[in-house]
Amino acid sequence: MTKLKLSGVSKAYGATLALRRGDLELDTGEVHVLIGANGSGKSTLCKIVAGSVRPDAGEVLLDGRAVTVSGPRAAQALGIGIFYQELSLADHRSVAENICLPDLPRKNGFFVDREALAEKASRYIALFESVAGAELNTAAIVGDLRADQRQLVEIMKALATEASILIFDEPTSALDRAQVDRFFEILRDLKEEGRSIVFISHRMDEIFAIGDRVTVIRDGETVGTEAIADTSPEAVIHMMVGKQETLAAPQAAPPSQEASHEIALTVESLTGVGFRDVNFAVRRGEILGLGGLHGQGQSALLKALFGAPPALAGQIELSGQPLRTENPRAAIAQGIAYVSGDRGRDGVISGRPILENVTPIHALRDGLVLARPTRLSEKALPALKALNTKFAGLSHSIGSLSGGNQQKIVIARWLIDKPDILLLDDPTKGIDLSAKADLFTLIRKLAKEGLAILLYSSEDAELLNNADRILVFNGGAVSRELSGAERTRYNLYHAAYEAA
Amino acid sequence: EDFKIGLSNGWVGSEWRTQMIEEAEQAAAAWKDKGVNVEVVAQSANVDVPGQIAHVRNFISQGVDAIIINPNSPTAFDPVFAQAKEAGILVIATDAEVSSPDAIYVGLDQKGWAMESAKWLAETLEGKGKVVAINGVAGHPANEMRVAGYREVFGEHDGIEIVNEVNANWDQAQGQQAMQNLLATYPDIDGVWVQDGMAAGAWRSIMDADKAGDIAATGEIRKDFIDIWTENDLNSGASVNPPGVMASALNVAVLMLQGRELKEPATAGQYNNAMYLPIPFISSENLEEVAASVEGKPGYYSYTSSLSIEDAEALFK
Amino acid sequence: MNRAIEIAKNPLLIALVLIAALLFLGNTLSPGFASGGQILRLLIVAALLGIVAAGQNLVILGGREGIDLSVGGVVSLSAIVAGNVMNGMDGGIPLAILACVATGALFGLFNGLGVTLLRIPPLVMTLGMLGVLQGLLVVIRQGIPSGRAAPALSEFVTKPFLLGLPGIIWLWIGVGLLMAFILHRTVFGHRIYAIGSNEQAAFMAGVPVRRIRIALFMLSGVFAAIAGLCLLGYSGSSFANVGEQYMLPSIIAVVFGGTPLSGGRGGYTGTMAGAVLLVVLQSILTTINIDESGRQMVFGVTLLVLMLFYGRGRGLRA
Amino acid sequence: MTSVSTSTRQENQGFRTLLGRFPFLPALFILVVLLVLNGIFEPNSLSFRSLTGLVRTYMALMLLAVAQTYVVYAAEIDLSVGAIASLVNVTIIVLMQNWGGGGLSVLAALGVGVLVGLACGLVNGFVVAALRLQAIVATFATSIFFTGLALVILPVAGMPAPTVFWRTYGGTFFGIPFVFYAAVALAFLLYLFARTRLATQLLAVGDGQQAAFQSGLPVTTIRIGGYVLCGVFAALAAFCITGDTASGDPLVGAKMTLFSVAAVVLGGSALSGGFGTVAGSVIAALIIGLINSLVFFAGTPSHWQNFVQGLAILAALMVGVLVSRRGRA
Ligand SMILES: Nc1ncnc2c1ncn2[C@@H]1O[C@H](COP(=O)(O)OP(=O)(O)OP(=O)(O)O)[C@@H](O)[C@H]1O
Ligand SMILES: Nc1ncnc2c1ncn2[C@@H]1O[C@H](COP(=O)(O)OP(=O)(O)OP(=O)(O)O)[C@@H](O)[C@H]1O
Ligand SMILES: [Mg+2]
Ligand SMILES: [Mg+2]
Repeated sequence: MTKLKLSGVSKAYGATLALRRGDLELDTGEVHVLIGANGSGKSTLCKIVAGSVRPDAGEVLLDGRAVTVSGPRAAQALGIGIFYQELSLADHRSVAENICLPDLPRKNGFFVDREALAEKASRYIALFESVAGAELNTAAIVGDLRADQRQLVEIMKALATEASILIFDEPTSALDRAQVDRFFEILRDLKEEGRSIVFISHRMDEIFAIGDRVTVIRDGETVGTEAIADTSPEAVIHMMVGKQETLAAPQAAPPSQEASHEIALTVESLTGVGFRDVNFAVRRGEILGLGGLHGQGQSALLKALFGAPPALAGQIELSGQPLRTENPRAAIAQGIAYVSGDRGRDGVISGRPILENVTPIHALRDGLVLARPTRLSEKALPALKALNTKFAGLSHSIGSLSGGNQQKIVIARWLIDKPDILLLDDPTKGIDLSAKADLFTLIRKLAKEGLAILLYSSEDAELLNNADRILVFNGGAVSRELSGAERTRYNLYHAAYEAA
Repeated sequence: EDFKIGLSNGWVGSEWRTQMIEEAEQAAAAWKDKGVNVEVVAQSANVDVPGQIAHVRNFISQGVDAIIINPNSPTAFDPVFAQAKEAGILVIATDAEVSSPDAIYVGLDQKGWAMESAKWLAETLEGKGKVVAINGVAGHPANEMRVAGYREVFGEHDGIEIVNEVNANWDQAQGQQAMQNLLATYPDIDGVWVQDGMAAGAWRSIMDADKAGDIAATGEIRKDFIDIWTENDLNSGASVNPPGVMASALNVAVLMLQGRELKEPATAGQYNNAMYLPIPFISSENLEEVAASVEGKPGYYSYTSSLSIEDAEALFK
Repeated sequence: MNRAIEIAKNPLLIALVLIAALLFLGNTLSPGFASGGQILRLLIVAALLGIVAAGQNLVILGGREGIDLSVGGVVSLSAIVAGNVMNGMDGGIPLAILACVATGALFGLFNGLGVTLLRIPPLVMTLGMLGVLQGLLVVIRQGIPSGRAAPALSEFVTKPFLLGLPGIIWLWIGVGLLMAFILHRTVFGHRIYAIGSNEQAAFMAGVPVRRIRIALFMLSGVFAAIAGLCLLGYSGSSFANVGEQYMLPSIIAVVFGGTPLSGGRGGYTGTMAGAVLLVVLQSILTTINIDESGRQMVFGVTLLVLMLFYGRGRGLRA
Repeated sequence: MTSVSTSTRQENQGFRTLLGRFPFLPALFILVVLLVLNGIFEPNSLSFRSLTGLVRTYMALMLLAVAQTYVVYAAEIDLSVGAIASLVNVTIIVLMQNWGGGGLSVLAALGVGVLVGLACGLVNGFVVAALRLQAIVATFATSIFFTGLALVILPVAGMPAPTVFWRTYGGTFFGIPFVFYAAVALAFLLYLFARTRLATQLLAVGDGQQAAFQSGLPVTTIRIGGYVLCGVFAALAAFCITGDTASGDPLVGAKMTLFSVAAVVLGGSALSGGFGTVAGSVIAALIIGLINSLVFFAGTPSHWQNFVQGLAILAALMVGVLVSRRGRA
């Protein structure tokens, strides 16, 4: 039975047509997966359903009746709850207040019913008891929590609406495997209860693990809907990329040990906030993978090598010379590059032209004082071209691009003046499949040109397919090194999950 | 004899105020020759009305014998002055009148001060012409009394028309800008009634517009302006509001603390508690004399006068 | 059509249209208001405000709730310092300029250090600094000789200098060109925008965030100090609190120029128009013959109405 | 080595939890230090009578700081609180005068005063939240407007308040000064407000408007609610000003606006919103008062007083910000 039906929904942000023709049929009691490349309009579609974005055209039918969702409150009244991709949490409020924020329990009209608040919140926290960590309790301040815990709170907040339609826009991007598993169990229970669920993820395995049907969106248009049972990952990818058959298939086995013997970076007993006593050496031309469950110190290590913030103890040597990275500027000056997956926070200089987003590293390394647009363009264009970046003009705001292209801009800024070491901190987070393929092709090419590359990825497949060696992190320390034929999913999980 | 006198000043935004405190401190020192030890404690800072009420409370805590205050409000101090009186403290306001029956006012009659210069302007214009006024802060009691003063005088002259009145908040630069705008809009004005430091600004605009010869305007009492006045032979006249008023009030206070009685009790003014001091006037006639008396002083120094101890004694029985 | 709306939303254009409209209105209400000489004199006043607003503009562009409430205090202090250094003599002008710039830079440095090293919110830091400066004005006026402007300085500000325009207007044009150059043609300018729109990303791209923010506060101090020097020339002598009237108007001029207080967007050309707009508006109000209470009410409402044309925040529902 | 670092971390944790629960502790500490210093320089300043005077005089600033805190909760600011206080002050003075000055007329005038504050808050809320103008500039504009209105109602400072009104405010009942009853009532009121949904919602909006909106909160209404609350507390502040000054003055509150902002910061609230306490603001208002008197009692020469006071307030602001941040960071 169709619970919710969208037909011909469209939305333009100024000149950007985010959604051309969004169609979706959501049945009662199903998990409906929405998939599409970055910027294809998934979040926009969800936000329209949830009332936080005003559609330009189109029709929304709820239980067969046409409805107008005039805002988030109206959506809640209609029984629609949502998990926002970028979260909707109040950092200084407690977990309990956040979970119940949409509808604070009231007492005597004006007051918050504290008991009811705590009671309601604990019910939802209990759902994730085994995987959430002890810090996540009703009184904890959300801003003090880890990223995955915050994401869990947002999930609880969505669940607490008790809505009959639940939309999850990339709810698993920061969760570890155990958390995802628990979340999927809950989703199955909800399905049993007859709730209708929209689920978005870029991880193919998750989609096939939880979905009943899948709808593919391409360039703001719904391409089609298939039952999961009747389709395959390849078929879905084909629907996503459409006619462009150029998608490079992931490498089954990466080229092993093409690296030279010249050591680029040595790290000895490096200790910092979040990691301790890390030792390794990377050669030029090598891609060293950092694996394990997320949050085990991989990101912190990469950031420390980049000086943001610097490590507390231990030695780093760059080509045999001791390296001091007090701050990113010092690191950059010594030829270190760092690409963060959190581009909204660490990468994109929002609201500024593409040119200004590509050139800051060049300006720093060349010690430029004047910013001559023509000269800077000459430097920027080849780098952007190498990444197949799509953009209308260098003077356009970076905000006019899709997420994947924004990320390419951020990467391109490191390619103008070649660095010696490239630190990749989950660089494909939220990037679509074709962009990912482009990126890894490029990374391999850079390695061949003599760069030493450190790659952390939250997706195991990415590591296994692209890294020459993998350091598995567990509890802030390296628990195992996998190289050559050892690089199997089994070994990776084994090292990652064993008690630290 | 030992007396402790508290001086309270709630605004330090002009040099006139600092000069006022300094002169009062000097006046206190002068009592030494008479064998009277007058210790002054001063509170002088930018405060709001509650902040200045706190000044008075602080003086009460310290147990001073008298408080001399240049008040930020005419009426706001009634309750706290009542408390001061209860504590046996003599309260004298200066520069701005207060409504409290528990205090007396020793200073100028602000309305009379404005009338003096308005009269000068009206006479200079021979009783006819278009006049504009540039005033201080709207709603400020001293300003409103002055406005009432010049309006009364100009009202007595049928030939004088007030074409516009603007507020420049006692700020010299704002006075200059206001005058500039007024000159653009009313090119044919004959006179300007303007108070205090704003007069220097207004005159600057008048001179910039090359109208110094055609316009008569009131002036002010700082040395900088006296110099310009002299150099350019301006058609100006200024009632003097001397910073020495607080010193005068201090001398009166000491005599009252000594238990002496005023010949004529302070009963003047709208609140029936005022004792008005004479208002000196500067015009072309005595300009040279005034200029000589401020010779060698800094530019912001105001021409001043105050009751000497002897002058003050003359007021007492 | 869309393009027409884009153009019509340009803050500079809005300001220019509004200025023209106000001048027309002013001239209708009181003939002579929009005469050439009067416009020139309004521009002098606007230049004083505009130069203060240049620094304010930079600090605001730098983001992190950048704002400088201490500009008024720096203007006053600088006028006094300049007056005492030159003491009415042309020969003292170069030294006075140096002293002013140093004063402005010093207090800007204090603000900048407080904001970056101690991470005090700019509003709080500069508000506190304003209190300190007001106190300092009283202290340094004790027993210093004088505060007369040198004749050459006064002429520079008030008398025609080149092509019938006073020097201060040329100075202002120079400030405008300098600001445009800094903001758009230097790496420093790009970095200002970068820290204004995403400080963390700028930091990760090697931008010396603190140094730049400190530099912005110092520039704000320097611009305020230069304005103080010019104000001394304008009014002929220095006096306490001359600068007080610039604190909030300098912020309004920036906002009217299309730079939102959130930073990272906007520029100085609009601010220049914003300064003129504000000065013209105030002048019209002075010349209309109504009670001060009426003037204030009209002024308040007009500011609100004008703000509707600018930087209205975006709706929450996209 | 590891154990050392964890134990210091735990201490830090303890300090943070303490500060998280009682963000006004640093302010309270400064307050106590100032009281002691005042007492050392002028023992009389700690007498019951002096302390009563202190509270009586700074009650208005306390209330204005509270008013400001509620808008700061939502990451907003109100530069018109002083003007609202002036407007309410002249309104109630004129009404009390016109209605004869009896007990009933006083109460009626106070009722109107609250409504005036509420209306001003609505205007601010409307221009900031509904018209989406930038708060600093928009409330500066409304403050000019409110001042104009106050000048229309009472063109010049001076009309006296009915005796019954200010005698009550300055009076003593059952041996306890009226202001202490008022302070207790205020404390209770603030306690109640802290438990309202509006308080939580304001803080949530301060943490992030977009997120709050997407969570389904009526953001515009909440922001207007903050300004209305602010207006009402500004009206209460005006009552205290009127009680302490016994007269009307259309400019009386003007200088208090920036002090109210300073008090909010000093009290440990974040101007960026989402975090803060009204208790801190109340304490901070007293701190400002005590700094002023300490500068005097310590014997600072008159022309240095403003400077020293400015420095002391700047220093206190820095301490307030630094300590409260350590509690949160
Ligand atoms: N608030 C906005 N203003 C302007 N453009 C926007 C806005 N939000 C989204 N867009 C644009 O709309 C398009 C669709 O964005 P949307 O977030 O819906 O994509 P998505 O499918 O969710 O992508 P992702 O997988 O990266 O989350 C993109 O080109 C994006 O740049
Ligand atoms: N470890 C870090 N991770 C992320 N952001 C940081 C980090 N350290 C500092 N920042 C951000 O960058 C800003 C400036 O930091 P920092 O002082 O290191 O800049 P800088 O470029 O070194 O400045 P300067 O040139 O004066 O040394 C900080 O205010 C903070 O917001
Ligand atoms: Mg999305
Ligand atoms: Mg540094």
